[in-house]
Amino acid sequence: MEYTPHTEDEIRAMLERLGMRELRELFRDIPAELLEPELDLPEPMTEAEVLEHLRALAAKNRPATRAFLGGGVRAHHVPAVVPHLATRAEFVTAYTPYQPEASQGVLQAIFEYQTMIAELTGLEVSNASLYDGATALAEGVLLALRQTRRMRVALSQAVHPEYRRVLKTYLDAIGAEVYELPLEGSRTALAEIPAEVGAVVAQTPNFLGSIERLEPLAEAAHRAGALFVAVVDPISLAILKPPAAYGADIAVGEGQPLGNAMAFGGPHFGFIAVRKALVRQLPGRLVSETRDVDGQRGFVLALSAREQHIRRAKAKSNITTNSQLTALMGAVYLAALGPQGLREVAVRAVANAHTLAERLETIPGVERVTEPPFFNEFVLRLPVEARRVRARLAERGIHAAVPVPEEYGENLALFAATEVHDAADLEQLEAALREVLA
Amino acid sequence: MEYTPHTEDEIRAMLERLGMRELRELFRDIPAELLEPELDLPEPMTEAEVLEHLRALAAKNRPATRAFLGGGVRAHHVPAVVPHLATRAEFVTAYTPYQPEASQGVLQAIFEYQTMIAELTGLEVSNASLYDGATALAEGVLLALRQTRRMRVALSQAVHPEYRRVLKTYLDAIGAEVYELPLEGSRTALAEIPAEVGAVVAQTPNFLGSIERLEPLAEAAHRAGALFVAVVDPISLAILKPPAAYGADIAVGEGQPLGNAMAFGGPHFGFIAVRKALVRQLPGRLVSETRDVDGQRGFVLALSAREQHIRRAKAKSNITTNSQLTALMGAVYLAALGPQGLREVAVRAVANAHTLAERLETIPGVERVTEPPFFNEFVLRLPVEARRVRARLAERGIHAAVPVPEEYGENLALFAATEVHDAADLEQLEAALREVLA
Amino acid sequence: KAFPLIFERSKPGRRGVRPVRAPEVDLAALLGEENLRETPPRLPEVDELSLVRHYTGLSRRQIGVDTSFYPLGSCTMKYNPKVNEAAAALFSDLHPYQDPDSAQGALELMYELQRYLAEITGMDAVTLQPAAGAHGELTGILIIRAYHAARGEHDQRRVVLVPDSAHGSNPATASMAGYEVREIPSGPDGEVDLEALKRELGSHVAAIMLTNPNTLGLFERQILEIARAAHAAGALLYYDGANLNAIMGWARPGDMGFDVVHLNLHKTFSVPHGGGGPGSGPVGVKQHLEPFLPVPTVRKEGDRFVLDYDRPQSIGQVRSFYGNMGALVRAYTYIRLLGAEGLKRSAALAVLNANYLKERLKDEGYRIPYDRTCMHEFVAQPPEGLRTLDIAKALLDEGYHPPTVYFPLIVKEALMVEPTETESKETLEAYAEVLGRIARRGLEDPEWIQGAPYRTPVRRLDEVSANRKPKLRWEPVEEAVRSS
Amino acid sequence: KAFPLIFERSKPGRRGVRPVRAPEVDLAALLGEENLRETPPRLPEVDELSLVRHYTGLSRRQIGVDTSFYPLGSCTMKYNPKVNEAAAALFSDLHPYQDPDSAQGALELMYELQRYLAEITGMDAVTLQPAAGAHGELTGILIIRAYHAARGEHDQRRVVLVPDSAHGSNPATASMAGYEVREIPSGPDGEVDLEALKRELGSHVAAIMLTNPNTLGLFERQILEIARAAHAAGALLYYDGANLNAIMGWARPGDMGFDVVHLNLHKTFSVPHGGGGPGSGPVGVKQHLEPFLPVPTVRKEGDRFVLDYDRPQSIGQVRSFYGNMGALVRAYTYIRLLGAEGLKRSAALAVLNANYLKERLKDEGYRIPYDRTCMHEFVAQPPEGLRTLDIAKALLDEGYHPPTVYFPLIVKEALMVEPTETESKETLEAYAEVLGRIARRGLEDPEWIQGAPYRTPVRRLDEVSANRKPKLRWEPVEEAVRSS
Repeated sequence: MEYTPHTEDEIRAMLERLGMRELRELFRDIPAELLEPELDLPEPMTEAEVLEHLRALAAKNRPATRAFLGGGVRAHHVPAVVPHLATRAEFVTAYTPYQPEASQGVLQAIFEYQTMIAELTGLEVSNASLYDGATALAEGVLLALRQTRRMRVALSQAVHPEYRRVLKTYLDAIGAEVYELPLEGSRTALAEIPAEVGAVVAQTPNFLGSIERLEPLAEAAHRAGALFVAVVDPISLAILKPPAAYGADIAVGEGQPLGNAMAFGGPHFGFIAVRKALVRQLPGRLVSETRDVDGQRGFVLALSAREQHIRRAKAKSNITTNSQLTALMGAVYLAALGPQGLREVAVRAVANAHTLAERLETIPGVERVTEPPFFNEFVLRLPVEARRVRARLAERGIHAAVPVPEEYGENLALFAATEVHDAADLEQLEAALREVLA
Repeated sequence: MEYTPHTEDEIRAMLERLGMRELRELFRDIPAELLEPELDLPEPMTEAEVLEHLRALAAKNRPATRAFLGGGVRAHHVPAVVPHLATRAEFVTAYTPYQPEASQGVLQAIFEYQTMIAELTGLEVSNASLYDGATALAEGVLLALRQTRRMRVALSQAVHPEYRRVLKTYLDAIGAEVYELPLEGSRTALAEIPAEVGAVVAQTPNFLGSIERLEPLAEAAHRAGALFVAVVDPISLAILKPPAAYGADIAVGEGQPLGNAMAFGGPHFGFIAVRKALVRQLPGRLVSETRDVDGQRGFVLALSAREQHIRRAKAKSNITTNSQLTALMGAVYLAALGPQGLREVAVRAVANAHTLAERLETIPGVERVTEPPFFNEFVLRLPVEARRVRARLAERGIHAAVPVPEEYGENLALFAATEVHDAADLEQLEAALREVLA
Repeated sequence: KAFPLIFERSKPGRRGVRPVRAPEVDLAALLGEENLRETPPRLPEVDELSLVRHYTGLSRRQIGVDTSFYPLGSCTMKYNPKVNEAAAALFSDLHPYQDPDSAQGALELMYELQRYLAEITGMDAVTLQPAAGAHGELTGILIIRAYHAARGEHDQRRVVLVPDSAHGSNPATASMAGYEVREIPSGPDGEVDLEALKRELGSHVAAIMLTNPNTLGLFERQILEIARAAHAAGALLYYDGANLNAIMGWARPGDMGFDVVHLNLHKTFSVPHGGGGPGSGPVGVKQHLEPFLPVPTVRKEGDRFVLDYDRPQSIGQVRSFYGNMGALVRAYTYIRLLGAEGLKRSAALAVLNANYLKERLKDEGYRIPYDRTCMHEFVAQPPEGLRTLDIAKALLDEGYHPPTVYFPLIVKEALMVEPTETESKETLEAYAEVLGRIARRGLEDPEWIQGAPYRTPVRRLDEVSANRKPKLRWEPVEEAVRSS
Repeated sequence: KAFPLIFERSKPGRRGVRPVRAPEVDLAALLGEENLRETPPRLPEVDELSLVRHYTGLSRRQIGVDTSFYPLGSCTMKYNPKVNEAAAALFSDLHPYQDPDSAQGALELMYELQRYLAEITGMDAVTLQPAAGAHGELTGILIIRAYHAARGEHDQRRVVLVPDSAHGSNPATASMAGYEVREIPSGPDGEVDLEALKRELGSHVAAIMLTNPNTLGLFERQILEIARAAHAAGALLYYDGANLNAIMGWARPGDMGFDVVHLNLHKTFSVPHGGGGPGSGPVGVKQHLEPFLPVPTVRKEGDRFVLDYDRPQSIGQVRSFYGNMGALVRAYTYIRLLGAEGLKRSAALAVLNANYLKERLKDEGYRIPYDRTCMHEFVAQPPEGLRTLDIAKALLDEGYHPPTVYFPLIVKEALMVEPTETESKETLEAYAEVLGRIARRGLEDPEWIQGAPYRTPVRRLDEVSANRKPKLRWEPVEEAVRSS
């Protein structure tokens, strides 16, 4: 296949206008020794062939539509109307709305998204989205360090291990230091925060599933002059306290549960919301309401002086691309469900997770590690390695038991339930796990 | 689920305005003994539940994506761009373009479709589409009878049996008669046409796959004062003579091969094209170019005096709905491929079908009934009942061997090849058929 | 800037989708030189991006339910759930001639849908084959004809009675089936004149075709009496299901005494209208008509579902294969989503919306010729001095689709308004206000309203010359010159 | 008529999608009363149809490649095949933590894509993890940093050299990684000033970041010399792949001497831009840098594909999981569709289009500050007396997207034009003509051009007050009043 409109006649005519006879002349500025390498790539295919080939590849996967897997990405039902609207060609094939008069669709959608994230978190300002939950955390912490002009971070061990790893990569880059706040059971132990710390980070529900009580930690952070960064699950915010209510200055999280496919881990979107005072430190794009010359309401990119295309070496972040389309999915999802629908999704997940935990705890050798209250995920100690249990369950067509890193203990596995599960699913997992562990 | 926006407050307010207290009062004109029957329907489901249920149903089917089945519907590759464009919400959720100023999208698309069908058939005028190939034939023949004011039809036995059955249903309704032109081998025997015949009908490639030579039959029809109606396959018209070239006054056919899913037999679309002199007899919608008050080009429904909403009991046909969306798929398909792409699809089908016939003929007990030249379908005589062969092949994941009605002989099966097949497919079918017949 | 035709974007030799590698083949040898066409069809030659811009651009010159309120009377332009599209895709890769044992899921769905539709309409058996409402009408009338023929009464029963308010397809269908059509006048209450009907009834009448509620949006209150009279005369009663959305779950045609009913799945059961189709027009019948249904129907044998062709009294086949499966899946999905309660609530809110909008239009000075509690739709007239066509065109400038205009024929300057249940109170208010504003301005400034629309992609189009000298296809420039 | 916000369509108690039946649960008992929120978030409460009209309406207030020519320089707004979307859907139901043996197809695709991208860029190993181009830059710079650290030279190499024509993300990235950034001026030919570069080089330099062709669309002809000089000084050479579309198949960064390269799959490899993302920014490195790649990469063990976390020298992880799989599938599909020849032809036609349009713009009176054979893009300036911003706004009225404006910073009133290979000659001609017409009219009638656009959904917007007093969210009326 090829996607170029040129006929041979046109190519000839265009080259002629340039005083050239063949296409290779266009590359005359390239040193001859570099030109036209042999590329070892497979032969071109037609559309039908490539689809057939991809279907064969896809057939080697077992879809995880009803998975009990968690850890930032979960199997949720995406209402049909969400991709239907978000994948309208105009949304998909536009770029960053540099020309606002022709981009009101994307701009208004972002403005509305910002509002929804602000509503969920209780914080005043959301940006237009970031890459994912982990990088949103890294950007949130960098923001806090810029604001406090400090270079030390206190990080709860109950924050998602991948998020911590990404944060460390980002902090290494600028030479900032992290120290970990250890666990007490399955929750972050309260600790005094030393004065040189610029950011204190915790997650709720945390990686082990427990709902943290974060007011005391936030207060400790503030006493030390640090900012408090909360990592949150957006679905949980339908019923759990918004981060602003327990003193978070910055809230970040992973947007996948809001209307996005699991997609083997991406693309999703990360969200970040901050107190108003921090807005000029906020990385990524921001959309503001404004007026046109006739006084009509319209929307534009705002405060772009923060961005790299103007400040270059002094930019707040190097971010240019955000996750507009996946964030749009999130916004459409939130608008489709409304507060009541989102609440129902959350409540059903809570109910399913608690029923599931009760059922699985009855299996000999299985013990719940996550202390209540927990939300929709929990960790069990299994009598054998989680990796093997996951594999055996997968052979039975059931996806469950994410291996939990050794730092938290041996043979631990994370389970999640969502609104997609029904009683039969829970029963099936229980039976399969009994079989696997028998 | 429900798709109504009304809040309880609104319902109350609206009822109040009507002087009512509850919704049932709205139905007070309905005799009480009719009101509110118990309906024995399943309980409502959520969207996720209904999709899960439908997926379970769908899992009981074996998709026929690479089927060797023919008879008016075939497995073709539908380029991704075709449904992408044709299913734009504005096309899908509009109705018949009664208000042309707000419906230029649909109207222009029909105008272009009409042109493409005219180009394929070589005839001057196409309508906006009909239900399917079989009803297009029925409407074509009724048109011929109206035009000639005759009540007798000569119908080749090599026309698709389902088309003949549908035609008979329509002709019975008005008391017109059909007689069949018998076969000579796998082709229609040339016969003189009696003077009372208004329409002569043949198909090429015919139901048995053979390409008919229709000039002599068309001439015979015209000598008798009858109109000649050709049933044609749209893909074949990329390389075969257009119906106008052998004297057809009316050409009809099934549009599915042009960019539409097989969909278990529908919805597809039927096309019909006629000589210009017949335009005022043509059933269904027609779109004409015109100008607006500023002189700009635009498109409108034209000649609707032919239609039932004005002529009522004197209408040419009772057709109101056409097959706009599926015909649009056809138009986008034709525009996507262009003359060269359509030719390549046809050529590859021809090559595949001939290779396949050669391969299958070598199986002991198998004999080709279709005489050359044939196009992309052919009939084989099998040593056993076709129905059983089809079932056994299906068990092996291969769809082939459509049972051919007994009127053509015993144990006959129709095979089709298209551009989707490659050498491995042909080989696989051969091997499977050998196994089944062994 | 004129929007180009796809042919005007074409350039010789340009390629779009290259679907396959075509092998080298000696076509003349395989197919016969004399069978080959001499010149290729002049289809457009465009690249994929031009194709995309063309049809995306066309779609942006089009409105639909998803962009605009579209209260086209008798067409039930309700919102159709998007999940329907995902549902239909699950059944799109099946061939009608594949081994039925390899399509049991599809057949089971059809079987269940037959049952649901029978239940909703109060009939005993259903065929899913007809491709659209009018096609269902034809099927139904042919069944009636076959019934009378089987009783030896066909030659005597040559007349079909149709009210003067009927959909145009009713008389057209009857005439297509060879019947003489006689019109029954409507009474002053907008309903069929029962006495006039009785006068026309007799042993020459094959059937009465009725829509209930009728096209004025009024329920025929004497329906039981009509049914008794028809049956007493040996005639059958045909139900045009175009307006079923008004009463589903509240009353059933079968209980009213109808013998045959067709449904428009694309109206009542949430199959998108597609710019004018495809639709789907299943037909339900009472037990005495079941033998005449078209072949095949879907039957259950033990736990297998089979296509039943063995129906000796069948009227035959009305189209190829089994029906518009894509539409059937959508209707099935819709019924499973809503259940009996949901269907009933939908009908009630459709009726509520119609009645409320009727009141609001009265506020705005519109006239209501038959002003009583309506069902899912009502017929209005603009204030004296204004033409319906002008109102419709002015509405387009406000981004709304007009109601059905100039129908039913028995009301002058008719505006037939069907808001459907999926529209909100705010939308109804806004529509009424706009209609009021247009009427007031139109009365003050006739030139303005006669010039509308002003803001649509094209302005008012010349339909007269399009009918006088239709131009029904694009022609290459050289030919256009030659033929002009 | 103002287009409403989704919040302005909201009504208390209205429901849209009802996704599930929620069971009765004592939340306070399960979750702790103190953990529950007191008031629900004020999300919109809209029905599904209002939702559909809202977002469909918004999309109609937006242009994209599928509606309009969109020659945004450095962004490669080419047509992205629709088959990509069907391809991506095949891999959408996989969870990143599912058993890797149950995701072998996905891992195989990733493994092969790593290989293809290495081949196309001339590098030895590739990570697919970075989520976007700038993210790839960060990853690449951290790899460079780790390399120097491993050699004990990190403390000494604190400087990154960047040309003054570079993309803003280059210096921003270097500074994010803790480096001091020094700018290298461009010479009069628009290329890096080699002598100036050599003067800056030394044992304090960690890396040089280059785009080649550079943002003026010019190939850096001295690239081999630059590479030699860099390596001689112990610095590494970083390739910003934003402009790879110019040369793919014709020349490889690896062969030029680059040590690290990032790719923008959403530019070169046909991942749609999505209104500003998500993208995907794989990074390729030469062998000596492979140990530092982020974890995990995909490795083949026998005939199994595994996620390799066992890389002790890795920089760690730059995001969660493995990369933007949806984008990876699209890029893989595109490469398989085109093959090596197709990629090469695409690049050649992209360059042809750019050069041709450059000539046409000269005809129309536009100035070309560096006028020689360009690659996939070029930089122009409007005729003296006109402002680039005004040209851009006037283009919007003609249904076109403007080029990138005011970039690169080294050209005043820059218009950076990248037509891409998927645009036709007619489109280029039409664009040039419109630009010419706008310039002529603008010179005659400054007021007209300063007032443009006139026909867009909104007219020129007040960005100044949006920056001075940004309003970044909707507020309910009562609060808006309170907070104002």
